[in-house]
Amino acid sequence: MLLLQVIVGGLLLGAVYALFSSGLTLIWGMMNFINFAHGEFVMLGMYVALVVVTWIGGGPAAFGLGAAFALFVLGVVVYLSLIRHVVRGPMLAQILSTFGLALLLRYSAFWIFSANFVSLPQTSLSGTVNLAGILMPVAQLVAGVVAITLTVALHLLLARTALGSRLLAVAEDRNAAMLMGIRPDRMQALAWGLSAGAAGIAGALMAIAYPWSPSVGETFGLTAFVVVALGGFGSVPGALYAGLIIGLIQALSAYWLGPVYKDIVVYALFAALLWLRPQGLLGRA
Amino acid sequence: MRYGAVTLWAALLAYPLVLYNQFYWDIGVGLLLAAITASAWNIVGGYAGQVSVGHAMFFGIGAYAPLLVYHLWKLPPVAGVPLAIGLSLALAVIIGVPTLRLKGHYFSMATIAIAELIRIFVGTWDLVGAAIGLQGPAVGRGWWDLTFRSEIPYYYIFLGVLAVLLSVTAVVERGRFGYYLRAIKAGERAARSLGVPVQQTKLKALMLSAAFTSVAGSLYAIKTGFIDPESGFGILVSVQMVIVAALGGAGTRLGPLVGALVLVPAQTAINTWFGGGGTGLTYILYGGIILVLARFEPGGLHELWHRAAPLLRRRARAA
Amino acid sequence: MLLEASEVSMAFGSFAAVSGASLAVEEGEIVGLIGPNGAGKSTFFNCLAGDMQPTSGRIVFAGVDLTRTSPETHALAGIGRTFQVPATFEDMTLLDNVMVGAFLRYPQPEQAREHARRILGLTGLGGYAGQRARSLGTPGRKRLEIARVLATRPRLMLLDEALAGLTPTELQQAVALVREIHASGVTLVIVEHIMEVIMTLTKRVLVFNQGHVIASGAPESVVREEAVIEAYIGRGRRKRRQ
Amino acid sequence: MKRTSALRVAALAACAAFLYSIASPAADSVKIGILWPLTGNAAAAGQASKAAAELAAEIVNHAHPELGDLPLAKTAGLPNMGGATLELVFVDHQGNPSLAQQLATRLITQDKVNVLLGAYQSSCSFTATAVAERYGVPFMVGESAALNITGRGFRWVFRGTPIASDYARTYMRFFTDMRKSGTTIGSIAIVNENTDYGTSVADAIVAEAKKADISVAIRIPYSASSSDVSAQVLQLKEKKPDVVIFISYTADSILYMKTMRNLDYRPAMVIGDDTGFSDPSFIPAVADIAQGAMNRSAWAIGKPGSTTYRINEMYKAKTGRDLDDTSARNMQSFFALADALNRAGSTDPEKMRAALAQTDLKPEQLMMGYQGVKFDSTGQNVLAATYLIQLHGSRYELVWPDRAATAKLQWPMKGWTR
Repeated sequence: MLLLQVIVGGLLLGAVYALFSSGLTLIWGMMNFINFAHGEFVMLGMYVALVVVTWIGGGPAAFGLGAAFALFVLGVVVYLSLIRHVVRGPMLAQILSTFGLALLLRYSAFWIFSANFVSLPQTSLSGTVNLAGILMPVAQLVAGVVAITLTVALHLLLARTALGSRLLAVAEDRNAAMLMGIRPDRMQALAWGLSAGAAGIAGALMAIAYPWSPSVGETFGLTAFVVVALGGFGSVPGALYAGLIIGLIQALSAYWLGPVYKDIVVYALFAALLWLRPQGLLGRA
Repeated sequence: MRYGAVTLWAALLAYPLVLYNQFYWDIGVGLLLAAITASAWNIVGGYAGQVSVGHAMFFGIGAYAPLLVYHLWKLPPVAGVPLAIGLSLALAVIIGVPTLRLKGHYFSMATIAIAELIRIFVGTWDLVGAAIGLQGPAVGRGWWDLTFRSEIPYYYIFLGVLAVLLSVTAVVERGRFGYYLRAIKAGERAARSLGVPVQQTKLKALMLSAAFTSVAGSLYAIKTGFIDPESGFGILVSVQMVIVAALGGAGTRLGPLVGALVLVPAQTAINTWFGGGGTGLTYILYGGIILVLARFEPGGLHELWHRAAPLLRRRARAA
Repeated sequence: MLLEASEVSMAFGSFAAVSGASLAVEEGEIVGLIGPNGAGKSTFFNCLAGDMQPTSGRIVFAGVDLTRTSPETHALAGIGRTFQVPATFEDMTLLDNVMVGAFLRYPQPEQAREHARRILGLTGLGGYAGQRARSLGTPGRKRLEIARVLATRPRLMLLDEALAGLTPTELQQAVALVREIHASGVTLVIVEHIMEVIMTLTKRVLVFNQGHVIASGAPESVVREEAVIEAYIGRGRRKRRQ
Repeated sequence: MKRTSALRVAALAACAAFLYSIASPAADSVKIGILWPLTGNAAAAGQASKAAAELAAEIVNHAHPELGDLPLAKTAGLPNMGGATLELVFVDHQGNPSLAQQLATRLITQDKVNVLLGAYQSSCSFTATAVAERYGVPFMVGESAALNITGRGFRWVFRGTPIASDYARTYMRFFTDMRKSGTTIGSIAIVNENTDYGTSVADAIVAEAKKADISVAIRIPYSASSSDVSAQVLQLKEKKPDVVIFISYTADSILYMKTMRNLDYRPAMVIGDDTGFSDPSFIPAVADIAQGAMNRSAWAIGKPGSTTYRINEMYKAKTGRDLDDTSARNMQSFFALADALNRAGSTDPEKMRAALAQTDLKPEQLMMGYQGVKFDSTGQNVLAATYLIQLHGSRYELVWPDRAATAKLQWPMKGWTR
């Protein structure tokens, strides 16, 4: 019985991991570029939610969209001002660029919001639901469900829509796409916007259930890497399955081995993955 | 270049006597340690272009071994240095063989994951003091404990190690090994077609880099007399190495030293002016520097100097 | 017999890029590999260079079996190769580029540098030794690549479209250089599209189409063969969809 | 090329010299160097303690007769040293041990401080106290819990605050009192964050529990930055201990209370080992669902008109928040240090050390719940003790020991209203 509770909790959290990891895998698949500041985007999503709730007093829908929009804009700005120039540079510049961005965002958050842990004041989503003996906090339930739907929506956007095909065209072959009248810079800026937006919403959803501080970005960043590596670089469905699996593994290893080991298990899985199947579950080699 | 290098070394030798004050000695020691660590990273990160962001794993081993031999068998910490080098070389081979197959981002990420894995594991391992960490002898039982009251002995020990490391880098740079490293960085496929044994060369570079990074860790532990998972294996330790080397000019002999000469005093100045005020400015500064560096001049100050030098000479000649 | 490649096949999953291609090269020959794009020339070429490990077949060079060995082993054995798109070391000087090749035979830096200078002189790049490879145009980069491979003192050189995209005058100089290299005793296998070059340089030609060797022999006779014309011009058959 | 490299070296030397022009030492008075984490993860605690130290210095430097016989409150400055005032020099070690060592050196050699106070994180206290020991400068450890900070045979290091074994003994005394009054305490569980603070306190509790033959059902270390704690709560639900002791920081403490309510788990009693449970944001976040949760604190605001109440008012005026236990313990160590400086009558290190060693403050001279301040040969305050307080409504009430209790202990805890 308790085991079922652990599994459900793990899957719900895994769904949120899937959402923000799908943003990372989109960029990765498209530009073979890793955004080391992706975890910080999630953290900023949480603070945007806090600002929306405290200043404008909006409900979950308001701060969810607020976080998504704010991070979308940030994603586009980051692409245009930094990534566009760095992506053609040497490997060291590519890695340093988003590392510098991560440090800058994290410690600016320290400066603006101070280092204390904060949590969203009681929203309409507090309280728990008892589904056949399994106690599910409403906040985590909503977060998980919304996360899954958004991830699927992102996948459908890429796979089914014209815009999606243009994004994938640029991913496949930037020059070829240009020949067909697609403007790669605009597509990649859009991709960065979507990626950061997904991270923003995921942050807002997590903020409902969990307290946070500026330093949580680092753990989310590493978790996103693991999910994307397992799910396959560039595969959004892969990120969804992998997110759920990682959430589950974390919950189970915390329950059986003890909470200290849940990170060790995840990072060990990640290291093994990179050696055995660098392209991950569903990704392209 | 000869004339410039000689004056630089003379300045470093005279530094503690010129700025005769404990505080500046400590900055000097911190500066040399940052230079050693960054130069060690530079061998594999700069020359071979394998950007490891997990070198703290070697630094940590280097730092833990001396304090462990003291903690367990009451040996002088310096006795742990050979053990640290051996362990670091072993780790370099164990993780090097699989990860060096990976390219670019994959390699960086694998190194981050492994360093985090070790940090968390060490944090739960009681033999090495788990989360509390290990302490060295606060008051030395003899000169061999290397616990000096003043910083000057540390300064010259560190300077000696830096000199050895930079001369090894010079030998590497001029020899076949150095050319092969730069070829790998410029294009692995082309290098292999010319007979460069890429995997073995990268592994040799990683082992050499791991050994010296481990020595840097040992120097830190012997001077500070304390180590815990965060200050030994933390990600900021790895990040600092990369920044210092990249700022000065990754893949150049004196790049890391120049990077340390600029970054460490700047960091201390910030800590002093704003430290008391309680703002995390130091890391905002770090983030800003890397961003600008990556965006405008990945080659670092070394590249900037190469570009500026001709202009200066022309302006000097014109004046 | 310097090089003997027998029944070499290379399949990417279900797609057979090269199937059952064989080539025997005597010391001192110049052999041409021709055929339309996507016919498997480059794949076969990469198998010879060790850049790709063939799924089946054998490659023996000077009596040594090199099948499925690394490019480094091939280079050490004496097979040098250039790339279709020049892969020069951009940030390194021309001299350093060639020295990387020289180091294969001359472990000591002084000897390697001296050998590299000689090769640069030979290939007409002596004057630019101190420049970074980045500053060269395509013809210069192709010439540098040839110099770099020459520095490894190969017995067999594989040239992958080393003469493509050159102006007429540059083409003449490049052909002269290839003749010189051949004269110095290096066996050559070249992949080319320019028929004029094939005609003037090679004694023997292999024609590839859809992964198979469909003809071989002297250039003049091969060009007239029915199958070869069909391969190039095609008889209305659409190119199989990728 | 020769001339430009000389140019390069000159340019570098110039820029380095500019950066080195750091502030010169200030006028002489008794200077106390204080090392705390003013940025980084523990910045909140550092800032709170900084405000507390500044307040304590104000109290000593100016006459405050209304503060009863708190040492040096009535007088202005240090009477035995001609009314010399205390001057504080704060440095921010950001939780970095090697930075703490460097800054401690700077305080001693550059700022010429007479005594040192600090370091909050045990790792920083280790390195900073080693420097003090080498230079022979008295160092008062205000907060760090790790046992062997004072166990290394140092002469110059003193610690006013209780350490892990004191807390553990307090809990065990409480449990034996409860058993005497008929409450059944079969087994306890310990949930501790896995850095030096959590580990050292948890180790001490396990050791003391063995002595007081109280069985430990389960011990669960976890990482404070983990976003989800349901696994830990479910393990507790399975083991069913009577009492759960949480040794956690702020966010995880709040998360535990919420998760316990979500998973409908309520043990007979929950005890928080200060830190997280004492953080000002704890009560507003969980007051409605953690009624009756206990906490340890040597600091109690006390009844209006009492010395502690007035101090809290002054602190609230300065920071807008109540004084928390961590900053209060730092403040008490500050007062003990100031008292010793005054008794030493001079800034000669050996005299200050001797005065510190002879410190013997009585409970009524203190603002804390210690039985006094008296240092043993290792420099540890042997009379340090702590009260146990319980959350009634939206305030902590002092419930144990009975002699100082201001409210009746509710056992078992109510938790959340059904």
